[in-house]
Amino acid sequence: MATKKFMYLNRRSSFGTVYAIESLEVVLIAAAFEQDVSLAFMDDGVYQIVEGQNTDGIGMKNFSKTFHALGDYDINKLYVSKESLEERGLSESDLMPLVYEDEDDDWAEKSSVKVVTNEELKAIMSEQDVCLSF
Amino acid sequence: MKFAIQVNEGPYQHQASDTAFQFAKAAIENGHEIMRVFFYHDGVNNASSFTLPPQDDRHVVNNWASLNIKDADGEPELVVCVAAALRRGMLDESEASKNSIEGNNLHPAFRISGLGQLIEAGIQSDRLVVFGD
Amino acid sequence: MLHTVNKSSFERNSLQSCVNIIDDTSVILFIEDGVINAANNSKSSMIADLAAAGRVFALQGDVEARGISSKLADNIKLVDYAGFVDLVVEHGTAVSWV
Amino acid sequence: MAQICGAEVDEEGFLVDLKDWNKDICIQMAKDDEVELTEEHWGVIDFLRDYFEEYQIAPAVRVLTKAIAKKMGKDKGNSKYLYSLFPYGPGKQGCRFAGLPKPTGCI
Repeated sequence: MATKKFMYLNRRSSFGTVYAIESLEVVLIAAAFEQDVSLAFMDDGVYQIVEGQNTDGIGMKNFSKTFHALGDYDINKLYVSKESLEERGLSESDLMPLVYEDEDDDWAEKSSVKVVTNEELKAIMSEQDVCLSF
Repeated sequence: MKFAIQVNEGPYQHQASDTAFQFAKAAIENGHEIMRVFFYHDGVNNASSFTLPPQDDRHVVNNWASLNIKDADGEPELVVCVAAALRRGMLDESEASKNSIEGNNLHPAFRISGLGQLIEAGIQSDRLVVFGD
Repeated sequence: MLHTVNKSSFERNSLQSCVNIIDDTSVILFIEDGVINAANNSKSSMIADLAAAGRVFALQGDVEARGISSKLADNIKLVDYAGFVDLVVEHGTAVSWV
Repeated sequence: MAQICGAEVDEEGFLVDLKDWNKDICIQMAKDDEVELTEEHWGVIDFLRDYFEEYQIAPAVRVLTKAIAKKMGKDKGNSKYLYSLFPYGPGKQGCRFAGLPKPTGCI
């Protein structure tokens, strides 16, 4: 099967609507298709991977924990908009430490999260074959 | 050209499924192929055979059915995501009986399947276009 | 690339986010409530340069439905649904700013 | 609705309320399937429960085999081994015994 570049564009926060969790469900399934997968977090989407989410008070599933499994699924390109973080008074240190083990580098643990500027994101997006927006 | 379409919103609440339908219709009329329409999120509600709009309103579900989007074997290529559908009470006969629920509401022009069908559509089509909120 | 925007800038920041990362060869198509961005208003400067370069389109049916045909900003190109299909064919990957 | 050790299960034998899970239920489910639980079964069941607790999802079989290989050794990290323990599949039968949600059949 041909390999295409798939980008998942996440622009909404986690719990106000269903889009974030149903996006993650697609990503987990997509992993089985061995395509080139990357996730972009822009606008309020950056809140999806902020550290310290606790859903005990709202009776909903805390699926933020599931992002930690993405490395096992060989999904390790998570691009976060620097501008979106800054607008919201956030920085990289507010994000969950999401990692993967690099098969080509003696299974060294590496960060899956990369904070990128709009200019960098522009270049990454231009390379995509399919963009799924949530 | 071979198109795939993803519809993320239910009918009547949001214009997305109307726009997606008009797009699909125009594509077919201009000689293109719609290889699959994938209904996700509240978009699964586009497949309800229980839909009864007033007579002076468009019938979104029948509109989709009228496009007659099928594969070479005659299987519907209006595909409803199973996980999203079960969450929202959209069932075909087999899901209903599997879960001991009486009645089912999936319009026969549609079929229920997994999210893999969306990824596959992205791989096999020339263009995938998303319609949503 | 073809970027579709279906939200008014008075309601959401979709257009701003799109404009922030659109590359030099891509075009924008306004659909649904996104056509409000095609009207001449206090936010029109966001797209003035792109429109002047012939890179901003609006879906005619949505423009007419919202009664803004006579109020369009400069250099907006109108397309019907067949024109929408042509834009997707011509510009490759479609990005929806939903 | 059918019950196992007082806990409700659905038509396919999955727990209706995941919080009901305990070892007795697990043992009874295995008995009904004519599977005798060994230390090796418990190794996988504990792993599945820990994984779900940590990540809020049941691992895909491919991810499960990789993780088992890492934790319990290469000879065990393959689907042949997992199917020898759970003849109806580690995803379906293993998750049912472990009190994880029913897979949504999303592929």
